[in-house]
Amino acid sequence: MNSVVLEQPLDPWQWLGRYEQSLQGTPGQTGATAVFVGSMRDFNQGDAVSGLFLEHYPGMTQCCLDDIQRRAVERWDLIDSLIVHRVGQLYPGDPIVLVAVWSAHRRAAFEASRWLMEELKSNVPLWKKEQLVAGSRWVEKNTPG
Amino acid sequence: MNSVVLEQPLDPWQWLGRYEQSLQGTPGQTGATAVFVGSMRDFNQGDAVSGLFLEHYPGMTQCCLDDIQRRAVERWDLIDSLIVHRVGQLYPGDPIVLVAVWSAHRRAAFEASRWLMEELKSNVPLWKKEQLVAGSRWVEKNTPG
Amino acid sequence: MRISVRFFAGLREQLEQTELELSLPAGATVAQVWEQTAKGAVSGPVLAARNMEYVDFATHLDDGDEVAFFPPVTGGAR
Amino acid sequence: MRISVRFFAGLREQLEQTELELSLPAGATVAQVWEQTAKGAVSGPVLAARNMEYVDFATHLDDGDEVAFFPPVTGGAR
Repeated sequence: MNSVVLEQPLDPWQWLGRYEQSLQGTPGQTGATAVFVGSMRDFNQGDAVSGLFLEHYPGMTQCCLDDIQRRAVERWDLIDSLIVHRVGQLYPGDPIVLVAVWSAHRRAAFEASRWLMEELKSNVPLWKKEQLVAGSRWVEKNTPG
Repeated sequence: MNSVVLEQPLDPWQWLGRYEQSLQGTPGQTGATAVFVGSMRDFNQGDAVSGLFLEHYPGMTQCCLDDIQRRAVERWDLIDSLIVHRVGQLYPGDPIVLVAVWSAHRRAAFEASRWLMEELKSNVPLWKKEQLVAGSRWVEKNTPG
Repeated sequence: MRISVRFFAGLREQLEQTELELSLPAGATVAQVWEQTAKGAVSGPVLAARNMEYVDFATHLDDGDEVAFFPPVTGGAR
Repeated sequence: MRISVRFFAGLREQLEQTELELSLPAGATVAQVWEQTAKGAVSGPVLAARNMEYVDFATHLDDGDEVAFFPPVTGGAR
């Protein structure tokens, strides 16, 4: 179980390949792996977006990621989980966040990955500032899940 | 959009890395990627399972994968989708199936990936024969989703 | 008319047969193919496909059709 | 008692301040820190954390606490 606040570019598939090699336990326990990757879009609320700065609150961001992960693992009895969230400067197409869960059965994996994304969006201290042609603006609302 | 019936070992993260490099369209359109990987467990219905043979109906299996994929892409207006399903001999820990969808927003990605897995389990001609200590048996029922 | 018949998975094993060719009168149905091949030797639910599409047993066949019989499918993951 | 105060995102920009130290009487609340620092200059919803945990504005503080104010969070993805 690991959650990471990352300042470098995020390659989700490379992270998953490396993480699975380090997984504890026998591989035959896991029946289901659900992964979600959120990426930066070049369009929001009708405007072209050329860049995004993700601000965070270093210690608290890490604590909150750890906390939602621990709650998901307990609630769905997950085998393992990995969360990696970018901070700093991003450009269209860049992965922002990777959420992965490993479980015995698929229902737990689907539900837990979706729940983690909703918790992450509403509870983890991260703020997006979009760079537009006409200056920049803070994103003030989340889209519904 | 691609669906593949695969007789060789499946490395889902390598497939995803390679497939994304070949993706059409601007990368800034995709906001969400949802992935599900189903793997072979070493335990089912109270028995240790040492191997699994996945039988298929070559042409029809391919058609049915294409069909559920096309329906998912239309229904959720997906940007792209990849399905890879193993056939042949598998061992505990081996990935059996990879389902990936790319969309503008996360709700479509979560819903479509889950729907694809349920359709795949109930409609695509694939049959599992488990190898146990005391011989082998056909799996006759799906687990609920 | 000529009909190719294929069996899969547990059904293939029960019938000890993978595929065969049948000669049937025009307008024969999937059910008639089933009666001539399974001979009451099979228990449990059976699905049918005609030319690789699911059909029900009342479907009429055409010359050259491929008919397949198999148990409920179990792909995907746990 | 000494309290460290931090501001993030749009709030940090509105107040033109990233962090500061305050001296307050024992038992002061988060709300008192807010009144002394934001000075009514801020519009919109504000969240507060004490030692990196969400708290409401009525929470009493201890010497050495770190208090943070920030707008609603917007991490994750579309």
